[in-house]
Amino acid sequence: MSRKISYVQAFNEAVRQEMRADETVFCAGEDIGGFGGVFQTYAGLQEEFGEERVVDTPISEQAIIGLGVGAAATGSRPIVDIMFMDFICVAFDQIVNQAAKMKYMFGGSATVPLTITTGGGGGLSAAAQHSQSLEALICHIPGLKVVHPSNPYDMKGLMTACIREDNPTIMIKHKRLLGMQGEVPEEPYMIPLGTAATLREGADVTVVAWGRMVNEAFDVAEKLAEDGIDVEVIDPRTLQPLDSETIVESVRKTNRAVIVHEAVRFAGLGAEVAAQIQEEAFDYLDAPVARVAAPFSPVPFTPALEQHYQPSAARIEQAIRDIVARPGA
Amino acid sequence: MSRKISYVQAFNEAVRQEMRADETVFCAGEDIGGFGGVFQTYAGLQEEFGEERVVDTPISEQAIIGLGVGAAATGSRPIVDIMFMDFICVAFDQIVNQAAKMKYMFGGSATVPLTITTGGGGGLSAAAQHSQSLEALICHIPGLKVVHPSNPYDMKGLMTACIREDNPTIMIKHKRLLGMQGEVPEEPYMIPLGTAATLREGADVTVVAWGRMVNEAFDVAEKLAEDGIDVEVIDPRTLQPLDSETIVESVRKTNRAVIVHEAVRFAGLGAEVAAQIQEEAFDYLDAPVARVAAPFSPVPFTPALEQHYQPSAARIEQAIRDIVARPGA
Amino acid sequence: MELSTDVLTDMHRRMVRIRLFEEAAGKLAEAAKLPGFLHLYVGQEAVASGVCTALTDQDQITSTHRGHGHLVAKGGEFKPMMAELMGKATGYNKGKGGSMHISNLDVGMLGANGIVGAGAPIAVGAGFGNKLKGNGNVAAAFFGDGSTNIGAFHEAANMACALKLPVLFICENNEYGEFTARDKTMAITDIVDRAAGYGMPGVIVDGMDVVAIHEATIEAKNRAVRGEGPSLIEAKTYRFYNHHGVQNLGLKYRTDDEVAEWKQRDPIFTFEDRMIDAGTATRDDFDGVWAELRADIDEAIQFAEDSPVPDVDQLLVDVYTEMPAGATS
Amino acid sequence: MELSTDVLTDMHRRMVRIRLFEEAAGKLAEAAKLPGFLHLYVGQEAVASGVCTALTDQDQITSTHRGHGHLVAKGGEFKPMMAELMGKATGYNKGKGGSMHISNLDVGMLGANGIVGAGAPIAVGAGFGNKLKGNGNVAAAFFGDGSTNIGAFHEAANMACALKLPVLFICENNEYGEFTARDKTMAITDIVDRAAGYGMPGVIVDGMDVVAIHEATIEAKNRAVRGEGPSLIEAKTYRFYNHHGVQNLGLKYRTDDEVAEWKQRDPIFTFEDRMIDAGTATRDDFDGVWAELRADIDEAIQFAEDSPVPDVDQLLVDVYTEMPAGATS
Ligand SMILES: Cc1ncc(C[n+]2csc(CCOP(=O)(O)OP(=O)(O)O)c2C)c(N)n1
Ligand SMILES: Cc1ncc(C[n+]2csc(CCOP(=O)(O)OP(=O)(O)O)c2C)c(N)n1
Ligand SMILES: [Mg+2]
Ligand SMILES: [Mg+2]
Repeated sequence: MSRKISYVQAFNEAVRQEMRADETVFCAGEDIGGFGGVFQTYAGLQEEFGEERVVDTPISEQAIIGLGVGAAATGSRPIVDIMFMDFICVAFDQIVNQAAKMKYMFGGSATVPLTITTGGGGGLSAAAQHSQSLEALICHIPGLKVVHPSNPYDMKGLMTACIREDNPTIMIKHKRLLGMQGEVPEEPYMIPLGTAATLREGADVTVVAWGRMVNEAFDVAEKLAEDGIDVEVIDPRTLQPLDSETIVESVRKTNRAVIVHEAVRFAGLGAEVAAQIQEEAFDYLDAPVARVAAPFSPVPFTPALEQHYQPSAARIEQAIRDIVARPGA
Repeated sequence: MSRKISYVQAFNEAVRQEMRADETVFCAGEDIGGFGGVFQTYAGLQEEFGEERVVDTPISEQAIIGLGVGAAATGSRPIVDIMFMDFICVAFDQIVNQAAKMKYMFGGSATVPLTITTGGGGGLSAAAQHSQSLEALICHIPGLKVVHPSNPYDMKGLMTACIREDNPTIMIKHKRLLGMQGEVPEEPYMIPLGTAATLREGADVTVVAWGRMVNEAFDVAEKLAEDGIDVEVIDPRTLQPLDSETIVESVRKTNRAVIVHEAVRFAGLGAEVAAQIQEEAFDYLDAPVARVAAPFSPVPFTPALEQHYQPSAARIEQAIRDIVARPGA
Repeated sequence: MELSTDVLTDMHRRMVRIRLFEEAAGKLAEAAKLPGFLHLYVGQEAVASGVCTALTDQDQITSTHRGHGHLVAKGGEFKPMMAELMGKATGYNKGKGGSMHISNLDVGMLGANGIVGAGAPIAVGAGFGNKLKGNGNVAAAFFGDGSTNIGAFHEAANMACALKLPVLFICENNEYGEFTARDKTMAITDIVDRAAGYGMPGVIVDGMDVVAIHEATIEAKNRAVRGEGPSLIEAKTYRFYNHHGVQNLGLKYRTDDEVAEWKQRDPIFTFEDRMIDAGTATRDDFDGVWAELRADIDEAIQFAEDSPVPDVDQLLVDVYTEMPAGATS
Repeated sequence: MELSTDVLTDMHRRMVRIRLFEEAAGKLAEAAKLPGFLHLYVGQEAVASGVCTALTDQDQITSTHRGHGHLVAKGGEFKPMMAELMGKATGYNKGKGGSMHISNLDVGMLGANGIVGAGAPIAVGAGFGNKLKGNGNVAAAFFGDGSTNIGAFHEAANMACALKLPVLFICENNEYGEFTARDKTMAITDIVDRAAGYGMPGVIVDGMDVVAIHEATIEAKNRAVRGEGPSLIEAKTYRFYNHHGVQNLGLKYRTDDEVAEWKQRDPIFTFEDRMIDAGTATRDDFDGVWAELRADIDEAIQFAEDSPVPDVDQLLVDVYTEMPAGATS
């Protein structure tokens, strides 16, 4: 396989192939039809599948999710788009209290094969309401599955898995990875939800990162290798359910861990990963599990501040060096 | 002081006294006026302060929070009620993207002295949409402060502090503590936000619990004392900002910690507490930080299941025993 | 429209089934045999019955916190309903949903809902699915007067109209939301005034007249099936018992006179009188129906009481189609 | 109504100020000198200017993503606005808000808003505060046609009517939401059809006619001040540039003819022609205004370019009135 396509194209191809294969799949969201979506993730789909299956909706996030829930529970397989991840807050009840809980509340009799897609992450000077990484919120809600691909290959495989999944899933596209190129097979394939990828094996410290931070962490790891620091890099890919086993196994080997995410540190998903690591690998740990994340503030608009807000390669590197340098237990 | 009143009365008294003292304070919410609120937390206030200051609103949670945000930013000091904590999801954008961020986004020029009150917690067979403990979600959002009193005394002091606070606060009343009696001074007083209470000193293990779980944990601690296990019990009272110092200091002394909360364990606030403890007290820890919390499911309706869903005294006791019994490092 | 005796008998039977179920549930609640909240439908029987006699099993409905009546009218059976209210394993929702989430997808009942207004977007989704599949089915959303003040209702109504979906909006205007009168929460008298804002026809019907409701539903359904989009039906009705539970608790939010006046217009008794006057049925016929159904209810109560509660091993079943390994923590 | 020359001159000046600010911002964006998103108000100047000339500094407005025009019209100054767009420390929001959150409470402008519809509930809050204080001020919410499809708008409109608040709802119907035409997202042509559903008067005005807008606003304001509640004004208008940025990017969502037709009705040029025809002003007068304000704009750009970006130590300032110790992690 040598074909390279972008993260957006990988998303688009997954949707297109599943729509071709399964006529119960449809898409709905703001500006996704005629315009192809503000990030062009849905480009060209209305041309192929028509207005009935690729639907421009009103600006009504609650009804967009409701559209998905009701259609999913009655035999369709909807993909609904919430333009920016920040806007899940507008539809939060439908996501948290309806989509996530319907199966359980109904004693199993409902099945909700719904995929919600949304654009997350910062770094575009899009300010406090268009830059958030809110994965911790949705990962706390039983009933949802959450994926966040860091590259085009994972994007296609995870998106395909989401569409075929019989439970509600949330696909977080990272806004700054949209143009990222990578090798992607033409035929459909799935990456099973809940399986992490170990991108780099290493002996000295385990770095767990997701979304755009995977790529930052990977580059830092390559650089540190030159200094003889051997970093294992794990991308969970699916944030809920989390592949804790792969993470814990790795830390049992390396005895040290650093977690990197773009979201605010306090009560971010990194806290859960750290808590689990110290629970499951306590006797193996030579240093506390460190977290590199955003500080406790809304996302600032000005690049002058946002660049300090987002975890940088420098901060990741420093955190890894600190943890590795710490005297072992 | 020997007057005993209930948790609800303590809440009510705080609101009443602040409304008497400050005419910019008003209350708004569903059924809080003529009816006094479904939990009677606002009972009698409309009689005293009139319909202008104790307002029955439409069933419009977004507009209820917006009412508070707009009024707060223009010089009033609103208290707005969201009947059940589960319903914050309906108004999540106004809480997360508006109230919490306004000051920061505006470069400091806005001040938002808004108090949001809501009823949290389970144990009433109120099922999946009326029983949640969602504190982790709001504690992840910079700009908000979050309190969750475990007894009438704290209720009055924290509620008074919330009303006088110049930043948006969320007061979580626990539905199963409403009738709890306790000694409460008649005069107004504040418990500074961000200060934990050490309810019981102990040498062997630190238990951090909040809401109703404080009382469960306390009883377990008393019981364990008979078996020679000396438990320190900390109630953070304010969940955001968290009094990490008190918690970490305690664990540096006891070398062991158990966190107890009613919310779902995965990505619950307990994860943050555990992550911080292992970061700040790593060299002191003789055992992993343990968490006792709800499992990964929506809250079931039937008491037959909900009783197993909620952390019980038995589970708390077992967790403490396990941690204490674990061989030290 | 000339209705056949079969249809009239069917309507009557559904109304009596609701009445008996609700009266029985009320008694059980007063005897503390039902956990959780209970919102009785007594007084509003004509609405659900008039609507549902115009629907098929394949048509869907969404419901509210006051949902038993809708489920009974849609074909729900007493035994699994009563068992559900008692939190038994034999309930429609296996005891996990209870009164506020009771559902049965086999008869197209997509659940009572604990969140005011949240059912409407889900009905839109079901309607969308119907349109996509071209199956000729319609989805009806039941909701109260108070719930038309919430955003989800608005988004659902607009989206259904914009996309011309086969959806019926059935407003049960009983003049109160909980303990607050309609005129405190909206500046209009008739909910139907909202229809024009979405571009759909709206009609007011006597909510105590099952025939009028049935006829309005048939018309709306025909319109929807013809592809002309949704309609709003406002049924002016009244609940005879309190917002939740049975007693008015001496609450002053409505006068005894008002309640008495509406009870004069009891939807079942007035219907029976009309049928007898018209010579369509005799008092004996009706007595037979009541007696037969009373026996059914007694049997259902017995069944529910004899049924087991769910085993604790059911706690984490049906959160997902299959519980992922990583998610059980 | 006979408007004084002062008011007419004022209106003109505000429109020209908006136009020049927006044209300058557009050019800077094309030169990649403005970070983030930019939504230009060009074409709609008459609306903000007609409304704001009817308001005082003490009256409040809430705005949208397309907010510069509202702030300029409300009295915002070029320098701190331009500096804000550039993310400078001298901006109204100290660089933390940017285009989508630009605000100035001193002139009663409660912020542009990145969340569609979210400003309306905040205006309701400001209106509530005004009523409580009895200060005779009104709060005006600006919003687009598309945003009337979102729940927050609905809740705000209903609540303002139910509570008879001094609020004005100003809909700028420019026929598109992003790249999707109004008729795809609603089944009505005139937004004003929604007013009756809330029980408020609604009026359509020519959104290219500043005088008509002004007069409608005066009437609505008088009504609000008399305590008779809110009004809805629908201004039929058009944006001359793209949804965001400047170019139409060859997008086909609206025809060149349509754009050209609306440009014929340029709100500033048609106003100037009318004034000249009426002998109220001369071409020279107007040329003078343009020249003067052009100089102001150039100065503002210079000021903004020369201004420093915020120091990194500002990152965590203004999250709260005072940063709590525990919250900085
Ligand atoms: C979002 C939300 N807000 C508030 C409530 C609490 N609540 C339950 S029923 C109800 C009143 C509903 O009134 P209406 O829609 O008229 O229905 P009715 O009870 O009269 O049948 C309220 C406020 C809720 N369940 N959900
Ligand atoms: C809740 C939410 N959904 C979607 C968006 C993305 N968005 C920004 S502007 C816009 C269109 C708004 O249309 P309209 O209200 O007509 O205002 P206009 O842009 O025409 O001035 C959309 C969909 C958003 N910012 N917030
Ligand atoms: Mg009602
Ligand atoms: Mg528009």
